[in-house]
Parts: sequence; C-alpha cells; structure tokens
Amino acid sequence: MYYAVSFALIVTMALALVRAVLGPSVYDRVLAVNMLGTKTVLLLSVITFLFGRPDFLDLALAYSLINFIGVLAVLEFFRSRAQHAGPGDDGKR
Amino acid sequence: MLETLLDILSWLLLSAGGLFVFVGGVGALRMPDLYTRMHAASVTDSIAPILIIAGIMLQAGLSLASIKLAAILLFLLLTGPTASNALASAALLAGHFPEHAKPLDGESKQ
Amino acid sequence: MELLGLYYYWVFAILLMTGFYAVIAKLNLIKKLLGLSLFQAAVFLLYITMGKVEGGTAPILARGSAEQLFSNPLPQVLILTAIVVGISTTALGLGIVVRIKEEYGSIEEHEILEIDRQ
Amino acid sequence: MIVVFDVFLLTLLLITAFAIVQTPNLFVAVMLTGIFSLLLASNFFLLDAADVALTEAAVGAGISTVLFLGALALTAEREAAPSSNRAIALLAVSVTVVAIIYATFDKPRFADPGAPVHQHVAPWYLEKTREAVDIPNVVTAVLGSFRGYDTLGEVFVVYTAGIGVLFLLGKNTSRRQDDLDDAPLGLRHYLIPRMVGRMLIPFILLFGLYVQFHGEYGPGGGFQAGALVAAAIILYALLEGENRALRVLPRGLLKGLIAGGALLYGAVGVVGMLLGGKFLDYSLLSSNPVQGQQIGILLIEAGVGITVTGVLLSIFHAFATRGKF
Repeated sequence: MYYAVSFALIVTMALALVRAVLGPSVYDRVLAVNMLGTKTVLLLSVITFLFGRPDFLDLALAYSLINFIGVLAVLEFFRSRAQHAGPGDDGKR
Repeated sequence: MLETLLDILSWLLLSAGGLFVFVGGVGALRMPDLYTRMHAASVTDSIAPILIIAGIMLQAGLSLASIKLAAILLFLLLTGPTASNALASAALLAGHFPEHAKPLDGESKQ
Repeated sequence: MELLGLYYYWVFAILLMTGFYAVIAKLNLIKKLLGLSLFQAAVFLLYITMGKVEGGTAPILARGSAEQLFSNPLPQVLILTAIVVGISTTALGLGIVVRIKEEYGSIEEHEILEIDRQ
Repeated sequence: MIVVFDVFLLTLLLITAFAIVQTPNLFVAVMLTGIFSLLLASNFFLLDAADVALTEAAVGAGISTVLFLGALALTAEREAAPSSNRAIALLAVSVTVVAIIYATFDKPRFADPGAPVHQHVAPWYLEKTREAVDIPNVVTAVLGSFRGYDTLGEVFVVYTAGIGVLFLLGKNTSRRQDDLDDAPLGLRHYLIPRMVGRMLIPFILLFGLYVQFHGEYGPGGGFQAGALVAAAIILYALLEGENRALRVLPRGLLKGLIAGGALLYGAVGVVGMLLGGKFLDYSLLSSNPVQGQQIGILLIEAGVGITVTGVLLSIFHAFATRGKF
C-alpha cells in the first residue's frame, strides 16, 4: 500500500514538473516548486516507512520546515522589484 | 482483530490521500489560469498530508516517529497555505490578474 | 534489471554533459553557473550511486541488530561536504558575476568581450 | 520496486536539467533548480544516503534559491540570444555522452556488493566505527574522525569562499546605511507570511540544533545544521528586513563566527598534538580513548556548524544589502 501511495506521489510530481516546464507564467513555476515540495515531504515520509527505518523522518521534517523560504524569497523579489521599478511596470512575461 | 482494523483504516486513509494528491496534480495541470491552478494545488496540498500522515501514524503507533510525523503535519499545514498566500500576493503585486475575473475597483489602478 | 542498473550511469553521463553544454554554449554568465551546478550534481549522483549496496541500508548502525548490510559510507562523506562547498563556491561565482555586471553593465559573455576589446 | 521509483525520479531529474538549460528566462531557471534539488535529494535518499539528502535539503531549499534570486536581482533576469557555436557544442557534448555511455558497460553492476569501491576502506570504517568511536552514524564518524583532515580542508574551502565573497561584495555597497533604515524593507506588510514565518523560526533553529547534536545518532552534523540555522536567519531577514537581521547578528559577529569555527576545528587538532598525539587525534582528549573520540567529534562538528552558518549568512547579507533585493 505504501507503494501505491508513493506511486501516486511520484506521478503527481511528474504532473507538477510538466506544469513547471510548460509555465506559462513564472508564477506557475513557483506553484509547481511549492507543490513538488509538499509531495517530496510526503514521499520521503512514506519511503522511510517503506525502508522500515523511521528514524530518517528528520529529512521530511527539514523539508517541511524550510521549503517555503523559497516562496517567501520569490515574494520579496517581486516586492522589491515592484518597489524599485515603480507602479506601471507589470512584470508580465 | 484490532490490528486488522487499524490496518484497514490506515490503508483507507493512505489511498484516499493518494487519490487527493493525484487529483491535485491533475487540477494543477488542467485548470485554465494561474489562480484556479493555485486553488487546485493548495487545497489538495492541505487535505492530502492530513490523510497520508494520519495513515502512516496509524501504522507507526505510539513512538517517536509518530511525534515527528505530527510535527511534519503541523508544519506542512502551517507553511502550505502560507506559501500559496505569498505566491498569490507576489502574482498580484506583479500585476497578474485572474483571467476570468474583473479586478476590483480601486485596486485595479495601482 | 541489468539495464535498469546502467540507467543510473547514463543519467549521470547525460546530466554531466547537459551541464557542460550550458557552460560552453550559453553566453549568459549566470546560466553558465547553473550549468556548473548541474555538472556538480551529476558527479554527486555518480558517487552516491556507486556507494549503494544491494539490500543495504543507510550506514547508521541500528541498536541491537549487529549483522546488517550497509551502503558505503565513504562516498556519502565526500559528497556531504562537497554539497556545502559547492554552494559556497557557486556563491563566490555569483559574487564575481555581480561585480562584472557592475563594471561592464552586462552579464553576457560576448558583450563583455566586446567591451574589453575597445 | 524501489528501483522503479528511482528510475522515474532520475528521468524527472533529466527533464528538469534540460528545461534549466533550455529556458531563456533566468528566474524560471532558478525555480527549476529548486525542483532539481528536491528530486536530487529524493534520489539520494532512495540510494541510502540519508545524510547527503539532508544536506541537499538544507542547502537546496533554504539557501541556494535565495542566493540565486539575490544575484538575479542585482543582474538581469533574461539571457540574450544563445551563441552561434551551438552546433559544435552540441556535437562535442553528444560525442562525450556516447563515449561515457560506452564506458558504463564496463562498470560494475549497479549496487553490486562485490564492486571494487566496497572492498577497501569502507568495510574497515564500518567495522572500526563500533570499537574506536562507538557512535551509530558511520558517516559522522568517518567525517569527523577517520577523515578529519579532509573535513578540515573542506571547512577551509568554505571559509575561503566566504572571505572571497566578502572581498568582492562587502565594500562600497551601493546603498548607505541610513538609506536602508528608511526603506520599509522585508515582508513586514504581508501579515500572514510574517506571522507564520515568525512562528517557524524558533522551530527551525531548534531543529538545527537537534541536527547538530544528534548528528552522531541519526542523519545530521555540522554542515546540515549550519545550513539550517543560516536558513532560519535568512527567513528572519526576509520577513523583517535586512536591518533587523543585521542587528541580531551584526557583520562583525558573523566574521567572528567564520573564523571562530575554523579555528575551533584547528584548535582541537592542535590540542591533540599538545597532549602528545598526532594532529586531529581525539583519543587523548579524555582518559578513555573512545570517549575522547566522541568529544573530539562533537567539538569539530560544532566548529563546522559555526563556520558554515557564518559563511552562508555573510554571503546572503553581501548579496542582499548590495542592491534592491
């Protein structure tokens, strides 16, 4: 059963990766990174039990703690850019 | 008897979680614009960890692993929606409005 | 099964050369650095792949069970430190790129060479 | 079955790598690097390298995205047209790929216990760790004790890289200090990220300390802990603005940390010499050699953690205070 869940997670990672590669906007990529982060945490937690060594949950814990620093950095990136470029520059690409 | 019951329950939780994960992935791929995709991804990203980690916790029983799993779940539930919020803020800030919705008056002219 | 095992090495080869391609063919300096980190990641992957032992587990001795098969700890030690060294040196490279941008106003190789020629 | 997962993840890894090289938008490339790091860490974990995966997690998720974004904010987000010698490069690369793939047929079978790599020092390490160091995590034992010189060298490479970045970007920042004070920096106006982020910082720090001191029993150690602690402070800087973060850990203190950690490592080695042993011989640190090894590993891991924290934070500040990011 762990295998089934892992499989679902990996397939979803692939779907998220497709979204990240296709885009179209940069925010879609960030969304995909975020999704993949959550899926990775879940995958790692499932796999620790698949391996039968639950003491390796530290890895999933690390990811669950620091994954969103990247998203916050993106927000800060756009915020500071909007602040410096001034209004009107709408960053559409 | 109790063990079988727990097993069945945890398998149910795990498969439901896997299903939600998959649905979220499909949603993120198929939805028409950024905000709907974000919706699909972030909602399932909240329910799927609850189900999957609850399923694993039933298997782990009362142990250090369960406490760690609870911590992982807590942090995922805290950070996931926050990250979605931050991402939506970033997108709005850069002038990326929902395609099928009119921007609110007053906020449209920044 | 045999081919599946070789797949790891093939991924290493392709990944390595993808990074190398970015380094030699792309003119943007940040892209070159990204290529270098891909190159680095490929090497990491090769080492870790070679450290794996069939039926082994991570080299952390569990209490009690003495007779257990463990994967090779040595490549892991080398790569563990290399990852942190890698990010530091990448940051150094990024620092140089930022300084180049400030001096030349560009991070494209051909434009920088052009300015140098003048 | 695990192998199938692995093959799947490796394929995803390749796709991501192609996308990184192919996309002209550097911001997208950096985001894809984040994905690449996640997939790489999962792969490491599947290949039994829990310590390495933890390092990749701490560095890839917490640090590298932030650093690349900081550099992008100071340079440009798009690359210009690719070069003209693409065909030649592609040809050279393809030939090399074919050559390497041809060479792989001579390699030992994947995960073969009889492969030459596993014959020489590795069994000795696995065997000796129990009696000489007596800590469960063999990786930490090899890192700290058996190959202590190596690690010392790596720490000094990290140290040198940090000094290099400080030399390159530390001086004449484009914005003055009072200018920084006025600007409403950071994400102070974003209530939700700020509140949640503030809630998480103590947990990240706590987890960092756990990883630091639990490194002898589970995956972890100085390198991972240093990256995690640095990530926590970077999170604080993102949320509250550069200035407040610098008030908590001023530049002078960071420089002290960079040098202090490396010095602590070296000092442990010198103490071993003074006690009549060899450089980095921890056995003499206590009357019981095994206990001495454990004390030595604890100390040098602390040194590693301190240096890595200092270097990564200094690099972050160097990028962040320089420009608009």
